[in-house]
Amino acid sequence: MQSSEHDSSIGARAPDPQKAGLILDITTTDRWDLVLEQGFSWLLRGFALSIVVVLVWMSWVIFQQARPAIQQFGLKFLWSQDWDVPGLTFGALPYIYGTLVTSAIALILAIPVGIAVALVSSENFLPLWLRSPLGFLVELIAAIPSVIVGLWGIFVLIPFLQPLQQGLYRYLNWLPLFGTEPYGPGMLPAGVILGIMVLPTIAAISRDVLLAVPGELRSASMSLGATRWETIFKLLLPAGASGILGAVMLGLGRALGETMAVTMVIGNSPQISASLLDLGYTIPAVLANEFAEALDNLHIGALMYLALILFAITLLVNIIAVLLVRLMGQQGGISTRVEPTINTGADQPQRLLP
Amino acid sequence: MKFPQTNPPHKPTNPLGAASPAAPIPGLLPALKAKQLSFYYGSQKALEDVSLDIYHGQVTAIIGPSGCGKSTFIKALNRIGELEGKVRVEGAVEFFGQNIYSHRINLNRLRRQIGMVFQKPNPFPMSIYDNVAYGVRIGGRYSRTELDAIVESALSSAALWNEVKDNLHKSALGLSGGQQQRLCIARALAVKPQVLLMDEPASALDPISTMKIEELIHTLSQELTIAIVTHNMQQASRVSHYTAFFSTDEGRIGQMIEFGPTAEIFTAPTHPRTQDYVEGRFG
Amino acid sequence: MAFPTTNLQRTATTSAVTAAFVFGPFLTAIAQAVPLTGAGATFPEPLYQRYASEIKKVYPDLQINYQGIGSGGGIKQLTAGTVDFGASDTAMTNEEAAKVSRGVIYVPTAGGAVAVVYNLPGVNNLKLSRKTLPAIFSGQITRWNDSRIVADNPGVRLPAQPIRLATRADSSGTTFIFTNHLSAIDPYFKGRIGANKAPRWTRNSLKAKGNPGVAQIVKRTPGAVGYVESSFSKTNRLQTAQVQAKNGSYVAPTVQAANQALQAVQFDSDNRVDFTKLGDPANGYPITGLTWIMVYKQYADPAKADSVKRMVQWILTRGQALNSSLEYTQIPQSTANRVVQAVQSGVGVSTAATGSGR
Amino acid sequence: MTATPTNSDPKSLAAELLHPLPLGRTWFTYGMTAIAFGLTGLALIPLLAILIEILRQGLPHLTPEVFVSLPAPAGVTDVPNGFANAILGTLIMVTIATLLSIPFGVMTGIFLSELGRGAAASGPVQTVASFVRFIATILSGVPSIIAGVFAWGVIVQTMKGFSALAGGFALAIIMLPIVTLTTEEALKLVPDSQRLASAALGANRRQTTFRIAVTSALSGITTGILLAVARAAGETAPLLFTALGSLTWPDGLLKPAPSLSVLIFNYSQSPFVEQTELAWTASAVLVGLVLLTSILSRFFTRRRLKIR
Repeated sequence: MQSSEHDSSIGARAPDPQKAGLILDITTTDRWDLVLEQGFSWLLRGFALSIVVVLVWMSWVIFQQARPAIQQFGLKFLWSQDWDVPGLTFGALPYIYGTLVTSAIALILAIPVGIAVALVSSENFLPLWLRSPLGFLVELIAAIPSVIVGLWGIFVLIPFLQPLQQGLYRYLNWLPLFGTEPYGPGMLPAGVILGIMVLPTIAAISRDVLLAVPGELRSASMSLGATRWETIFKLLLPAGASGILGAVMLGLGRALGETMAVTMVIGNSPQISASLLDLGYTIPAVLANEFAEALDNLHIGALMYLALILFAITLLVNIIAVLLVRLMGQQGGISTRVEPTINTGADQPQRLLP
Repeated sequence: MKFPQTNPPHKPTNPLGAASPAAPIPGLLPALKAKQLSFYYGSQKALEDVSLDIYHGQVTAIIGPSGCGKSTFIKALNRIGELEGKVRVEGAVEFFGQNIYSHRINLNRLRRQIGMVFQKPNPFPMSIYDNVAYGVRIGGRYSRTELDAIVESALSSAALWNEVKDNLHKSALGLSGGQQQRLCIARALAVKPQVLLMDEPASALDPISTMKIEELIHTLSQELTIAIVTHNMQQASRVSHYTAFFSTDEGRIGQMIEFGPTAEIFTAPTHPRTQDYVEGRFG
Repeated sequence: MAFPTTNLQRTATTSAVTAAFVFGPFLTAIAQAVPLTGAGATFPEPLYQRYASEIKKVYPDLQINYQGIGSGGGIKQLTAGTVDFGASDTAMTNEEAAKVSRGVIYVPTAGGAVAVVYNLPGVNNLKLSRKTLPAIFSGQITRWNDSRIVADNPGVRLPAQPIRLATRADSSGTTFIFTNHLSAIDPYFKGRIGANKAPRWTRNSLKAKGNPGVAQIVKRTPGAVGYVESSFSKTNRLQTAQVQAKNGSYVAPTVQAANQALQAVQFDSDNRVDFTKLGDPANGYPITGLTWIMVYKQYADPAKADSVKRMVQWILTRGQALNSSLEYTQIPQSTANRVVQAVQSGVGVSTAATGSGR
Repeated sequence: MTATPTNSDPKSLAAELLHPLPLGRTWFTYGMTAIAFGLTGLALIPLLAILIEILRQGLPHLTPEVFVSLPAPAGVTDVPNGFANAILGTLIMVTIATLLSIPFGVMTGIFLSELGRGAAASGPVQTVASFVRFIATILSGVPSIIAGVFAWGVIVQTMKGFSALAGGFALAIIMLPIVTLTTEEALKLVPDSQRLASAALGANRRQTTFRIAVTSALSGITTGILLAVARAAGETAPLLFTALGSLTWPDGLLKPAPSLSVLIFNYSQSPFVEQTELAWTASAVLVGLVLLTSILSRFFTRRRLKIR
């Protein structure tokens, strides 16, 4: 198509198109253009498949590296408690235990706080100009690199928590949960740090879920005589339940994989103790500590095996989270804003809209 | 019920009065010719067996109650409907004799020949100038001066030039709704289409803007084939030369009920359902 | 498109400019000559960093990049060929060295004392006897007011706190030096734990990466006791215990005491030492060790081989003067000369040497 | 529930209106409000504490020289001390990661939005797209240390060396799903009517995609990229055994490279006071960079929303 098409102004159109020799060609296709268009389409597909390739490649590489340990220990690795580098005996249980326990503490702390933040920053407790900065502030936590949170954990949080831990031990040591004398570092501080770090994930997504509940529903509930909190408990939270559950799962995924901050405050002792005041170790922490200098293939393999376990656990958690959100969407629940919020795994929730 | 007929049809009206839908009107050349067109969204039939000519150089209005398939029909005329979902088409649409549903058709060329204006103004989030130049740039390389001329001519044709000539490089999103819609018309005109399809172009606008759009349609009809979907009967009677009345049957499938010169459709419809509709008894 | 009005193009241009801006200085840095990359023990890390900055004053083109990642890491990276030299607080075993196809030359650079540090507010100059210290680290003594510790420290009020062990999370030469000593003086410790870079402690311990990590834990955890290279105890102002030497006297980890202990050391012909002899020296501070760097015999790049020679030569001559200022012991003059000779003649160029060569 | 008025006597109606809710419901309302605000306050405390600590410890030593000097050797206090190399190293690795992840991420996002959704997608493409979307979401939840282990296996081990490239690769793996998913989200926000309008002007899919969809969504895509960059810049774990770290200038893509986060980790445990001080200063700089990027991305988002 050339500019000749424009040589006459609109006014100069002849009444009979055939006579005026108007170009009515709608069949010619530039071959090159067709190739480009097809190519573009296939190019996009190629790029899109790359992301699948990355995941498969990742699993394969880690599996390959873990192979010596898998062959040596098999599934026994999962429940063996021995971690003896010179003796080349490895077991994952203390690490799995530490990872799960600290994440559980994190969730127990972060769920109520996160939902409270979500409620305060989405319902009309506060004027609008205060509400969104509040949400923003909480999300800022997510933007702070975890190594800095760890630094703060060492210097500020542990000294702050120590009297509390002493108190728990002194008065509640008949409970196995608080049955050992606190060291300072340990599973409880690690859980607290993790709770702080997953809080933004849970708060932000829950807030979106709550905001997606139409305002009319609130008015309807209130007009039936329900108080604000009755509306929240009987209408909003049930309506958003699976979305909030999805948020919690994403938070869990993040807590499981968090490395630096935990390494810095957990004490790094591979043991299984019922006491939260005791030391612990997590899979990411042992990877960070031992990976760079693992010498023996079996040691590397064991670490890779641990990585594989962590990979599998987080994949599982994430798949459940995605499916929950999707399930909710199908049931016509309040889903609209959940999928856009991307779980970023270890560092911060990415949100497109403020 | 009489409507002021502002546009005297510039061709003799059909002497037969109530033509059967497919009957050609002598002396007029169909720019678009729908032949037994049926349209399906997925497995859902939306339009059944429509045969209708859109005459070259005329304004054809398509009216009917909501859900009667008039938008579906107009979107079948430049094959834009198939971008909106999985669709299936039976029958044919001929553009100056060429079946646009033939596999040989280059859709991009087709759509350049048959422009479209949508229900809601949808300017691109770029400057006014870039909006108008968009389609032109798609089609080939032009020098700055050529582009300037095309943009000015298109904006003038859309009666927008005087309002925006000092703000050509400001965002199109800053225009009022009516201006945005005229910009969309200018954008369509800039690529020199043979036919302009308008899907309720004024339904989202206030009365004054609507009036301006109608004036514009009137002016454009001197040079362009126009098909306009509207649910506003006064509007149809004001702007069009020919009118097609669509309605649904019991199965909620759209059909064309009647076609004829606008004056006749509104004053002496032959089909009782048309009569009911134009007299406001149903729809 | 005839003219760049779209955002897309603007963004592309901006990105290109930014990339150029970022990579500009970086490309100029590439133009610089032969850097040597080394990694390994954290024990001598402050010393090596000091070496690196001083050596550049003499040889401007000689850039040494040392990362303390732990002794195990140093050996691992050397074996993998990812570094130009490795560093470890235990010279490699013959078995480990056999895996390095390019050959290894051992270069002892410094020695140092491993200090036993603790955190007991108000209790200064803690003394730990040859019976007590291993018992603490093998988990037989778990409270600070244990009668055995009290017996070592007459007149000192010891709290009833539990003892918190602080050890290394990573594989470490410092740990080896420490456990080597404890194994030498206590058969129970030797049987249960033994001399190792990453032993299996029989009691739960707080673990942290590197000497700094352990120092940090001890500093922040009341009741903790751990071991760090002595310069870390000084700079962190940690409470440091006096330990009992073979002759029965209590000694603090000073450079002099460590030098005294190292005087008795016999270097092998390849400049390693028999650690069992180092475990319990007759004089001086008993928990003392040496640290080595290990260089390849063959480098692919002649410039690199040359740099390695110059580096070793400088460290074992002028570099040694820096050691005491940073609380490290010096390598005896005769040994140093022999090592320089060995490197000058032993390090060569081979095209077969691949790996980290650039 | 309150008792409903049983008769229409205006007096009792008024009394009913004036009668307060039962004590239990009133207290429940007050109590829950207090708890919610209390917990929200609790959530803000750590954030403020961290920020205050960083400012308190980091700012006093934030001199111009930290931006231009190399880290001083331990124990030497009379030479300029800084982390210019770490800033440069972080920039380089983030740039590598960005250059690697943008084409893949943005193109995948375009695929998901423009080919894999709605009308244009025929059955198989849509299935592929939802699968790819699923994988991207899952990938975004993979812990960063796993990305590090992967990069170690892929690059460090095969190329026999720690390198800026390996660090950048690890960061790219972290950025990829974020860029992908935010690109798709940004493209989804472009109204379909604009795509239709473009098609009605005869544009083909390439033209509509790049001239309309991507151009309109550009600020949203930029937001996604900036968020991904902010995330990557703060990562430590995957760099520990990929880029390793260095105390000198970055020296080629195939050599170990310094980074702010690794420097903070190393120096935070240093026995030397000036190094811990530097760790805090570097934290202040890193947090500043990351927050700036986050806030900048928000600014982009807000501006975009205003347009619409």
